[in-house]
Order: sequence, then structure tokens, then C-alpha cells
Amino acid sequence: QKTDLTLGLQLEPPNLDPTSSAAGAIDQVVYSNIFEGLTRFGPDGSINPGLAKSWDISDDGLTYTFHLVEGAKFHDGTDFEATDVKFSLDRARADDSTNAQKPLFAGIASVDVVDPATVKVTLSAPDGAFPFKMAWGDAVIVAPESIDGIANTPVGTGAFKFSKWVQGDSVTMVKNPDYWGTPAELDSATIKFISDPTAAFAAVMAGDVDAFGAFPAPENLPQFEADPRFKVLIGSTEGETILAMNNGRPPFDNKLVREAVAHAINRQEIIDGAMFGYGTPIGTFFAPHNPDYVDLTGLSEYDPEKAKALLEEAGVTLPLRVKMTLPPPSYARRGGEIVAAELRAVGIEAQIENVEWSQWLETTFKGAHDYDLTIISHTEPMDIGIYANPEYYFQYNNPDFQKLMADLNLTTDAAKRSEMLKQAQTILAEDYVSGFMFELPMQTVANAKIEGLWVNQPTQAADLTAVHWVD
Amino acid sequence: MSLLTIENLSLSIHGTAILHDVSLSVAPGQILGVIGESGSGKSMTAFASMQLLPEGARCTGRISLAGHEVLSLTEAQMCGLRGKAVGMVFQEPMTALNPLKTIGDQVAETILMHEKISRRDAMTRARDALARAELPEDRFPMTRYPHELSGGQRQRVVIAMAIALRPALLIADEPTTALDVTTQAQILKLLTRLVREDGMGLLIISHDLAVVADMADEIAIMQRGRVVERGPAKTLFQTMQHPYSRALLAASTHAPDRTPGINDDALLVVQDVVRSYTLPRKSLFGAPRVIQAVRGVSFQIRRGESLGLVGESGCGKSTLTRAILGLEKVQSGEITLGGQPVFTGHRPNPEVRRRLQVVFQDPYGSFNPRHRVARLVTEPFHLSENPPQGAARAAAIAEALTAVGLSPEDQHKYIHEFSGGQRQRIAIARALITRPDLIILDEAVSALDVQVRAQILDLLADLSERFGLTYLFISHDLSVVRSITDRVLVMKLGEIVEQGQTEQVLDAPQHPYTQQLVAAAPRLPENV
Amino acid sequence: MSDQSLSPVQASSTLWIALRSRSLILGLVLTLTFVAAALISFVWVPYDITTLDIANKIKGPSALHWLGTDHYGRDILSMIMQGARTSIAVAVLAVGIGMLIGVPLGLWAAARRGSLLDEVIMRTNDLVFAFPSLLIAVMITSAFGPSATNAIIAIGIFNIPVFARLTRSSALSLWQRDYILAARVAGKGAARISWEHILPNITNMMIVQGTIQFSLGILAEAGLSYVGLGAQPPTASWGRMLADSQTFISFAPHMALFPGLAILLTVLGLNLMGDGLRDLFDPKLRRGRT
Amino acid sequence: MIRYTLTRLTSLILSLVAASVVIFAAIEVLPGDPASVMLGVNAQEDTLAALRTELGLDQAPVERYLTWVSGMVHGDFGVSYTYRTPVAQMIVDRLQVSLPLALYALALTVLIAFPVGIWAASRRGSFADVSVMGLTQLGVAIPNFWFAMLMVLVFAINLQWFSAGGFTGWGEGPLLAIKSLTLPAIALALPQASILARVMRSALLDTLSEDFIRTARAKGLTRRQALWRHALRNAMIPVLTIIGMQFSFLLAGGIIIENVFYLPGLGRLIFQAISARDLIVVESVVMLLVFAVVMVNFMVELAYAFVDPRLRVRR
Ligand SMILES: Nc1ncnc2c1ncn2[C@@H]1O[C@H](COP(=O)(O)OP(=O)(O)OP(=O)(O)O)[C@@H](O)[C@H]1O
Ligand SMILES: Nc1ncnc2c1ncn2[C@@H]1O[C@H](COP(=O)(O)OP(=O)(O)OP(=O)(O)O)[C@@H](O)[C@H]1O
Ligand SMILES: [Mg+2]
Ligand SMILES: [Mg+2]
Repeated sequence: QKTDLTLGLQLEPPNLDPTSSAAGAIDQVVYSNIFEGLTRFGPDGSINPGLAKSWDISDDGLTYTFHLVEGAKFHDGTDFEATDVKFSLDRARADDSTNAQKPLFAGIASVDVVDPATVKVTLSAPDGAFPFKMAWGDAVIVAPESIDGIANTPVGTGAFKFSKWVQGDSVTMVKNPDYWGTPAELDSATIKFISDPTAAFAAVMAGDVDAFGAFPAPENLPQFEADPRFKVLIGSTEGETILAMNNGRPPFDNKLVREAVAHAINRQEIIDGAMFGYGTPIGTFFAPHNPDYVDLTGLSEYDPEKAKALLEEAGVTLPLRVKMTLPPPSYARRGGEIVAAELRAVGIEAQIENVEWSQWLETTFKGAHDYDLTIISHTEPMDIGIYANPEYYFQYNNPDFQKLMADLNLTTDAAKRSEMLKQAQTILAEDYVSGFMFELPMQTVANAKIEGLWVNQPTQAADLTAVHWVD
Repeated sequence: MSLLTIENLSLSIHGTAILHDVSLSVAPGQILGVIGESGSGKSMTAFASMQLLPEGARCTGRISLAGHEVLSLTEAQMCGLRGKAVGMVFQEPMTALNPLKTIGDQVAETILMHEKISRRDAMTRARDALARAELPEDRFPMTRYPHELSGGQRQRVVIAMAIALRPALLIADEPTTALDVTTQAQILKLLTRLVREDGMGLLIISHDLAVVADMADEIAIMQRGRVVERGPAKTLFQTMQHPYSRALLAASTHAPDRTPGINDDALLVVQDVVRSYTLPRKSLFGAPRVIQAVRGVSFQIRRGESLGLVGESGCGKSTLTRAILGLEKVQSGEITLGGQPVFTGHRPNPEVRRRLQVVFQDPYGSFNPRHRVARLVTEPFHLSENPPQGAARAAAIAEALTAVGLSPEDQHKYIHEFSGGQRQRIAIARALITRPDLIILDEAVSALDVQVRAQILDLLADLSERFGLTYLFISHDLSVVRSITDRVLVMKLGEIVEQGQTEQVLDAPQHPYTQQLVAAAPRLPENV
Repeated sequence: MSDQSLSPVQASSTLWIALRSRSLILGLVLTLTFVAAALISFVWVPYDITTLDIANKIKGPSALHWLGTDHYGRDILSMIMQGARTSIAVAVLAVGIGMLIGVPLGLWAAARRGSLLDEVIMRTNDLVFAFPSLLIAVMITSAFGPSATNAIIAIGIFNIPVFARLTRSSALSLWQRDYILAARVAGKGAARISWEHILPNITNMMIVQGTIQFSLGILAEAGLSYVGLGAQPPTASWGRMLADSQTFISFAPHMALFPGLAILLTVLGLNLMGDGLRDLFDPKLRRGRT
Repeated sequence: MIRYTLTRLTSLILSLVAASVVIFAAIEVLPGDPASVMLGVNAQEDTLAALRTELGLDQAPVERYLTWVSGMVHGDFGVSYTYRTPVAQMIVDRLQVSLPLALYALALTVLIAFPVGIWAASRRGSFADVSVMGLTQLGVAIPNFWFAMLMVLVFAINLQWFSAGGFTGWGEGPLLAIKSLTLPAIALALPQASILARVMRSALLDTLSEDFIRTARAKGLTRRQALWRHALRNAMIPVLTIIGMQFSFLLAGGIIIENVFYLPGLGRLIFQAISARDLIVVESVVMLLVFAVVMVNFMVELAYAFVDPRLRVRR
């Protein structure tokens, strides 16, 4: 029986410290495997206990008391204690913190050690989503003893110990024999980074890797499906893929033009052409597998004639020349080409400009928001709130929506929250803020004898703790 | 018994006939001289006897070399003969040696190719061969590379290679053409000595009648792939029958009729001219090396005079020319033409430049191949303030071309459509077109066949009379200088060592260097 | 003989030699085929490549689509025809930049041989040469965004030292010729001599080098587009076609095969043509062939 | 000789200084901020500022240039922004792939090109010559990444003789490491070998038409002997020049091939570093490559002198 595994992933993490960089690739490697937080995501997106085996919430919703697991040790042999939790949370929310998701910790007023196994976190306002926030990779618990070398030799409490990192090639981790919880089934796991999709295909086919998470070339999946050596897992992610429009400047400050765009794009064609059929159409900014999801695709049915009519009604001169900025992922590049062709059919000439991430961040996402159209997948879970920020690159400024989101944060009643979320989805869809295209699928290719891989991706993680080989 | 017998040899290259029924023979201890104009097939005859012909060559007839029928031998058998039974010396010593191997290795290679002996023994014998070629080991270590030797010394290495195995026959294809007269004399003496000592046969090729006449026992004259005349050297010049042979002889001794019309006023005055070159530094910190090319030269040319300038290669003749032409500034001294300096301030004086023209040695390199003759010959008009235009220009072109014996129609042609002699005429036409006062001829006839050379010399003499030209005639060939100049300067290492009336200097040289030069010059027998 | 002119008298024999030279003919035919394809694409292509036909994606060669369709259902023949346009335009302009800047620099350096200027020009060239070319292209496109124009500039910059060096070395040997001396005697300045005498005599060599750089330009454009730094969609580009087809190679090899062949044949054609031209212009080398 | 070397070294250092200025300036003008690339979309301004201070990005360019250069002189290449490891270490790691790959490819190039070039030259004009030269024309014309793709398809996916890419590292034994570099080395070597074979052939033909070959033949050497003993070494100067250029190219030019075979080499490091705006890495690696090229040129020049006594500086 094999007890080691080589997993392929597309992106190599720049370093292995999840608490000071936004790169999802870091979480993919270390989340749950090496580092653990107070809470953790389950494979289905549920929030489960992690290093906190349970927690109590005060009646006013302001105080969380976390009861920590006992006997947990960091990989360097030091004990895991309440002081480590305080250290981690204080470090993340400090003034000079370089945590990429600092807003997660913004609500914390204080962190207090009650005893070595108990931590009390006081919030400045009630926050129903606090355990959810503590499950993020950016909120994992680190120890002050090992913090200095964390970027290259991560020391956590997880079921795997970091072993070595051949930069540009792979990270290897080995089973942690002293793990406090259910031990890992594998003795060792190597994560190999293969950015090129063809190389990824070749590597799986040639057996160089046993599994490939988030397989980058959907066009190759049928070949794997047809091959008994492999199995293909299709799951969901939190990635709403949208055609973002700059609401802050002409022509997309005009709702009619945005509506026209929404009707001009053919979701199925994009899913077929760019994703080879994988992906779920969405009509608003919400994950379809979420119970609160409302199917609003009907509001933006593919209807080029209507799109033309709307453009005429908007009074813009055709052809309408706009710029479409595309970041590197293939869903954006491929989707962009298809969208451009579809827009051209209704009289919108979208000039494609392919950019790197850094340029995308610089010009589109931040600062001047110098873009008209862009395609991007927002992979953070439950992030509809970004539409409430008028400074955000959508430049969408709707006070009603902003108020709704503010109220939602203060609401803890589940039914009410659900109702409000549905309302928010409808507002966005009816305002045609963005072109809502599809929910990014999670495609994993694996050797048919591997079990225990996550099918869905509720957060960026390749949790290997339950992975094992079967005959 | 003869070493080399060539009978009815015909040769064609890619179907073009090159040699026709050539018959020659060389006996042991005999020197056969082969002469003829360029392209007459001298080299091909030699190559044929060694079977080193270019691709596509086919031979018929008979070649017998040291008892072997060359044309029926295999290539491997031929390799066994080359270097052992017959050695060969080539025209161009600068390129005939492998630049990357020491001279000792290259000489020893001949021996190693043919005899199974150790490298050390081969080196010992190579040392002997080099010593016989007058390159003794103590002065010329065998570890030298070719670039560390002068042209004459390299030619000795080639000779040492050729005679290392004491072959019965030595073929020398223009062995001295690229060398100075003094060096040439030494090499020819060396070859003669080797033949006499070893009883070796020598086939020596030359285009210079005088060279061959001096040393050969037997002479063959070739023209267009045929041997037109053969006979013993002693009597051949008297008994010559073939018109070509006679023409060749006549041309070799030709002296144009000249009636010098010399004025007394000095046209060109060169006063204490010094020109040195700073070589690029070999290192950032080392002192730059300086070459004194011309060291304090003074002389005058009178109007209508023809002044000769002779001297060995590298003695500074061309440097002086460039200084006179105002192409380069001199470090000190003054050059004036008709009283005006050629250089004023930091720029050449266009007034003076206009009155000076030049003809170069190489008829092939003196013209831009992309321009038509009309454009080529009118280039000097660039300096004129108001050059003739339209019809006047056409007339000037026609006149210049006619003056040098070409037709005005030739102005529409490109330069490659002309022979070497015609090109040299065009060069003269170019020099004439602005009606200059002084024309400098830098080795202007050295690259030409004797017959063509004779024509050009006649032309120059004629033009000088018709247009009252003044010449500065640079040459290393004393017979040419004698025939065309009134006065001569002898230059050595950047200095003028002797000057005077041409006859006087050449007949009764005073300076040892001049004496050496005159003695070294090959001469035709007196009685022809 | 050192002259390399092609004048009326020689012209007929030159033409004859040209026609006899198999590599020149083959090279010309290949090159002209693609040039023609590029030209025709301005007025006509079998299918419009800006409209996608997702329903007909990844179809092998057929009567309808001679070379099949790609992953968006576009006609590959049409893409190759328009891609020829991009490749040729990028390569021509890049070679043009190299020549327009490199040749004058080389002439200038040769005219002032041994001077500080010469040294500075040549050292700068060496420096450009020392930079890994693809990296500079990556940096240029990172700074100004990927586009055909930036590909042209990036490739063009690396053509400059090539032409400057070649020009300088051939000009230096020409400066030793007597006809240059004759021109100097006639009072002509360095600039005029370079223009009248040097330039015409190095054009043949520049044409030969031009074809070689041209073929390298096509390869470079393909390489840049392959890594996404060349022409942007919807402009067709062979390199991008190859990049796009990569993941399909295991089940739709035609998508990679045809653009790859297009590059190969064009580059081959240009190289053969360059070889043929070199033989034609340089009688010394002509001897090397039978 | 010492003086000569000193002069060469001075000009070498001058060009390196010039190169460092060019590199630094070029990278300065790249738009994009390393801090925001690292911190992603949800980063806040104060977090970004904190990170910039941490990375030293808030200093003036001149100051950063001087720090960088003086660091390099002391062998300290700085610390990567994104990887947080010393750049020197990263370079050493990547060189363990790039250098052997370049040498391997170069060895293949030479091993293919020399025999082919010599063979073709010695049979000039024959059918063998024409067909081999035709093949090299093809070799020059094939885009090497395309060729690499085809090789992966055949040898890794279909035949499974080689792995499709990746580098096992030297720890697992040199044989495995060499095996994993074989396909990339072939892909890199094919066009280079074709070029070198052509250069070899034409340089040989050039020297074969020189006078001293005729001299050698007159001594009784066969054609073949003349070629091996006299022509070959004389033909080495252009061949060496090309080999030098090829080595420099192979060291850095493998980016695309490194990508196809996902090798953790220098080229890919730069590529990633540029897109992550890890400026210090880009600067240092480019500088290193320029340095390598300059050194290779220097060595090629020394090799010239070794081959050709005329170029040895006397006195
Ligand atoms: N490789 C070749 N291919 C074709 N023709 C050649 C070749 N070499 C020489 N010829 C021709 O053969 C003829 C004789 O040439 P050869 O070299 O024997 O003349 P030469 O008498 O030695 O002249 P020179 O005094 O100039 O050396 C010339 O017409 C020449 O053009
Ligand atoms: N541009 C130059 N730079 C350095 N040295 C030079 C230069 N031109 C000439 N010399 C040197 O000056 C000396 C005289 O050269 P010059 O060309 O005047 O000789 P020459 O008498 O014309 O020789 P030849 O008969 O070979 O033409 C030679 O030693 C030569 O090497
Ligand atoms: Mg001859
Ligand atoms: Mg001279």
C-alpha cells in the first residue's frame, strides 16, 4: 500500500507564511496540513472546530470564549497554548501588521488569555461571522518561538510537518507523529508546482504526479474521464466569475449600457468555449451551492437583439469602443476572447489588453481604476459585501445596498440574514452592476486509487489529512 | 633521363580548355624557367604535375614524374610522391603557412608524412632542412610561428619544407613575386644553390623575364595555355622566333621616348617632413608604441619633371604620398605646392588639393564596382568650385577617356568590364580630368603584365608631354624607374639616403643601400 | 576579383545562376507563399476569425475547413493567413529598426575607427548583446503592456547590434580600399564616402543578413506570442496559436501542427533564400557548391 | 600578459557597472508595486505601507541602487521580497538546474555539430552533404518550444520513456537528474547544433580553400589529413565565437523550454519574479546573466589566444 503522494498544483507559493501574504497558493499548501486555526473549513464549507474544540458566545454577541484542544504541540516541540492564540491574533491586527486580510481582525477589541487552554476574544460589535473569519488561512495560529523563519520553514500544529522546499519545484511534508487529532494517513506528501497546463497534463498522464488539484486545462478532462487509471472530481468553489464593468465612468455608468452587455453575453457559450462545459451559470454575485442563492439568470438572458435595442435606447454611438483588461488566468483570457466576440456582435468593440497580476492590481483594481471591462473570479467565500464599498473597483455606489450590508453585519438571526442576502442578490442583478457569468468549478484529476481528496473548494486549500490509497 | 616530362598535356576545367598540348621537361640539376603573361597557364601546368588541380579539372596527355606516370596513379600513390619526390614552393609566403603551427612542426610534417620515424628525429631533420634554407636554429628557433617571421623568412620555411626530403624535383611558382628586390635576390640565390648542391631539378615559374633569364638553364614561354617557345636560356633571346616571345622581350626592356620639358621653378617643395604613427596601446598603462614612418624628408619637384621614389616595402613611400596629398597631417615640416601649403590650419587646403591627383597600384581595388565609369572619372570634380555641368561635363569625360586611349562610349560601362590595363588607364583618366599640376603614381604599373606595363608607360610619357604634367613616380622596380624618371630619390626607413639624376644614381650608386638595391635587381642579358 | 556588382552584362548570368540555385528557388517559393497568404488575407479569408463558432470547435481538417478549426471554432487556415500578416509585419519592422539604427551606427563607427566614439558605439553594442534577449522583451512588455508594437521594439533592439557590428566590420575592410582613398583625394568627407561608396557595397551583405534576421524575427515573434507577450487577441498570431493549442495537442494535434508548420516553413524558406542570395552575391562562396 | 588582462578587466568592470545602471533603471520604470502584488486585493493602505517599509521600498532609488550594488560587491544580493530568502541562495539553487542544463545542451550541441559539420565539409557537394545540410536547415527553422511539445507528446505521454518534466534534484543521484534534463537538453540543443554544424562546415570550407592547405597537400597529406591537421584548428575561431554565444544563450534563453518542462531554472525564476515584481530578484539575476555573458566572452577571447598564436600578446 502506497503511503506517499505527489500532488500537482498550478501555482507555487511565494513563501509559506499564510499570515503575511495574500497568495492563495500559500494556503493551498499549508492550510490544515501544516497550520491550523481556531476553527477550520470542512470539505463542504461548513465551519468546524479546529484548535478550539468549542466556543461560547456571550449573550450580547461581543465575547467569544474559545476552549482549546489539549496536548497539541507545534512541530518544533513547543506546546500550543492560549498565549500563542493571543500572539497570533494580536500580531495580525497590530498597526504594523502585514496581514493581507487585516479586515478579518478589525472587529477584535481585545484578546485575553484566561488560562493555558482558554482564550477570550472581545469584539467591538457583534459579528455572527466571527468563527467563519477565524477559519481563514490568514488567521492560523503561529508561535512566537518560530515566527522568524516562518516564511521558509513553517512551524505549525497540523497533521503534517514541513520537510523541504525545492524552490521552483516542490514542497515536501511528512506525517506529524505527535499530532493531537486524527493522524494523517499518508507518511509523506509532495506538492509539485506545474504552472504550464500542458506540462500539467503531461505530468498526470506520465504518472509524475498522483493527483492534480484545480486542474488548469478543462479541455483535457474528457481524456482523463475516459481513462480507467484516473478519476475526475468536479466540485464547486467560491469563485464568482464576473465581467466587471466600471460603474464609475462612461459608458458603463449608464445602467442601460450595462444591461445591454448583460444581454449580449452568452453564458453557455462562454462556459462551453472557455471552460469546456464545466461551471455553473450565475445571475448574481452569489455561490449557487449556497442555500441562500437565488437564481436570477433570467434577468440577463442571452438576447443580442434586446442588447442592441438597449444600446440604442441608451443613445450611445456605435460601435462603442471600450477596453477590456484581462488578468492571466485562462478563464479570463479565454472568456475575454469570447466575450469580446459576443460584444462585437451587438456593436461594442472591446479592445483586449492582457496584463499581469501586478498590472491588473495597479491599474484596474487600485488607484485610478483605469479600466472599462475586466474578467475576474472573486474566490473569497461570502464576499457579496464588496459591492457595498463605493471605492471598490466596481465603482458601484448604491446607498440602499450599502445600508442593507451594514444591517446584515449586525443581524444574527438566521432567517433574517437569509432574507437580507436574497434581497442583496436581487439588487445587484437588477442594477446589472457586473456581467455575472459563472461559478468557477473545482476540477481535480487523480489516480483512481486515491480517496479523501476534497471535491469542493470552500477555501483555497488542498487538505491532505484524510487522503489515502485504496486497492 | 628527365625528372619531369610533360607531353601534350591538355587541361580543361568544367569544360573550359585551359592548357593545350603543353610539353616540357626538366632534367636533374637543370633549371627550367617558365614565363608568360598572367593567366597563360603557368600555375596550372605546375599543379597538373602534382595533381593538385581545382575541382572539375580533367587532364589528357602524359606527365611523367621521377619515373611515375602521374595521370595513371591513384590519389594515395600521388600523396606518396608529393613532398617526397617533388616539392613545391608557392607565390604567396604570407598565406602559404599554417598560422597556428610552429615552423619546426610544419617542416617536420613533410618528413613524418613519408617516413616512419619518431617526432624527435623528424625535428632534428627539420632543423637541418631549415638550416639549409638559411634559417639556422640559433637565430630562428623552430618554435617560432609564421607570423613572427618576415615574408622572405617565411618563403625560406616553405622552401625548407619542400626540400626536407631532398626531392628530385622542386617546383617554384612565382616564389619571389611578393617579395622585395633584395629579398628576391636572396631567395633566388638560395634556390640556385640548392639545385646545384643536390643535383635537384627546378621548375621555376615567373612573369618576370629578367628573373628567369638570370638563373634558368632552359626557358619556356607560355601564352594562352600553349608553350610558344622553348630553348636554352643562353641563346633563346637571340634565337626567338615566335612573335609573342619577341613582343614579351621587347616589352620587358621597353623604355618610352621622353623629351623632358623641365622648368626650373619648384612645383612641390617637401621640407623636413616627419610623420609618425602611434599604435594603439597594447595595455591601458603602457606607453603607446610609435612608428616613425617618415623621418625628416626634404626634396623638390620641378614643374614638368618626373621624379622617381624607390625603396623597400614599408620604408614610408605611401606615407609620404598621403602627406603630400593632404590626407594626413604631418607632425612637423612643411609641404607646399606652387608656394601654397597643402595643409592650412587643421584642414587640407582645397586650393592645393585640386592640383594634385593620384594613381594607385591595384587596378582592381581603385574603383567602386557599383559606379559607372563616367561617375568614377568625374569624382575629382568634387573639389572644384564650379565643376563643369551637362555638355561640358560630358566633353570632359570624353576627352579624358580619349586621352588615355579609351573610347568615350566606355563611360557607360562598369569597371569590371575592363581588363587590368584598361582599368589603369581609367585611373589615369580620373587623375587627368581636373588637369592637375602633379600626379602621384604609387606603384602604378607594378601589378601589370610587362606588355601592358609598356603601354601604360608610353601613355604616361605621352601625356606628360601633351599636358605638361609633373610626376612623382613611386616604384620598387628599378628598370621602370630608369625608363620613366628624370631624377630619383632612394628611401630607406623613412629617410632619403640618396638622390640625383636617375642614370647617375642607378649606374653609380653611392650609398650602400642603393648599391644593394641595384645589385639585387634582376637583369636581362646585356646583349639582347 | 573583389567586386561583387551585378551589372547588365553579368545580370543574365546572375539570373541564370539564381535560377539554377535550388535553395534560392525553394526559399523564394516558400517565402512568397506566405507573403501571398498574408496579402490575400487583407481582402479575403475563408472565414471571418473574429466571429466565434463554439459549436464547431476542435474539428479536424475537412472540406469545409481545410485545416480544421480551433477551440473557438475558428477556421485555422484563415488564422494562419492572418497570422502570416502579424509575423511578417513584426519581423519586417523589427529588422527595419535594426537596420535603420544599426547600419548608420556601424558606418559612423567605421568612419571614426579607433576613436573614442567607435569604442563607445561598439561597447554599447556589446552591452546590448550581453542582455538575455527574451528577458528584455519580457521587461519591455511588462512595462508597456504586451502588444505587437512592443514585440517589434524588443526584437528590433536586438537587431541593432547585429547590423551595427556587421556594418562596421565590412565597412572597415572597405575603408582600406584604394577607391576610398581616391574619394578622399577628391576631397570627400567621411559621411559622403560612407553614403556613396561604403553603403552601396555592403547592401548585398545587408540583404543576406536581413533575410536571416527576418527569419529570426519570425521565430522571436512566435516565441514572444507563445509566452503571451506578442500580438493580442483578436489579432491572429502563429505563436499564440501554438500556445493556445498546447493543451489540445494530445487529442487535436492539427491545432498545433499547422501553425508550427507555418513557422517552420517560413523560417526555412527565408533561410534557404538567405543562403541562395549569399551564394549569388559572393562568387567566392559560390565555388563551394557544385 | 598581466597588463593585458588588467586592461581587459578594467573594461569588463566598466561594462558591468554600465550594465548595472541600465538594469536598475529599466526595472525602476516597470509599473507595478511588489507590496500590492504580495498582499492582494483586500490589502489596506497602511498594511501596504508597512510592508514597503519592511522591504526597504520607501528609500530613494539612488539609495537603493547603491545598497544593491555595494551588497553585490560583498556577495550579498539582498533578500527576495516575495520568497523572503536570500537572493544569492535562490540563484545558487536555480543554477543547479540551469547550469547543468546549459552544459548538457552545449555538450549535445558540440557532439552533434562537430562530426556533422566535419563530415559534410569533407564531402562537400555530395548527396550526403546536401541532405545533411538540408536537415540542419530544418533544425534551425523548427521553433524549439514546438519541438519540445512534440517530444513530450511522444516520449513522455505515449512512450513514457522520460518524465514529462520537472527536475528530481541532484540528491536522488546524478543519473536520475541527468535523465530529467535529457528532453529539455535535446530541445535546446537541436537548433543550436544545426547552427553550429553549419558554421563548422562553412568555416572548414573557408579554411580548406586557403593557401596553406595547398602547401600541406604538396607535402603529401591526403585531403582528410589536411582537413584534420590543418583546417580544423584554423576553423575554430568562428566556431568558438558561436559556442560562446550559444552558451550565454542557453544559460538564460531556456525560459520557454524551462516552462514547457517546468524546470526550476533561472529563466523561470526571472519570469516569475518579474510578474510578482520581485524587483531585487530580477535585478540580481539579470545582472548575474549579464556578468556570465561578459565572462563567457572574456573566456572565449582567451580561448582564441589559446588556438591562435597570433592573438597571444607578446612582450
Ligand atoms: N579554379 C579554377 N577554375 C576555373 N578556371 C581556373 C581556375 N584557376 C585558374 N583558372 C584559369 O586557368 C587559366 C590559367 O591560370 P593559371 O593560374 O595557370 O595562370 P598563370 O599563368 O599562373 O597566371 P598568373 O601569372 O596570374 O599566376 C586562367 O585563365 C584562369 O582563369
Ligand atoms: N596607419 C598606419 N598606422 C600605423 N603604422 C602605419 C600606418 N601606415 C603606415 N604605417 C607604417 O609606416 C611604415 C611605412 O609605411 P608605408 O605604407 O608608407 O610604406 P611603403 O614604403 O609605401 O611600403 P610598400 O612598398 O609596402 O607600400 C610601415 O612600417 C608601416 O607599417
Ligand atoms: Mg600563377
Ligand atoms: Mg606603399
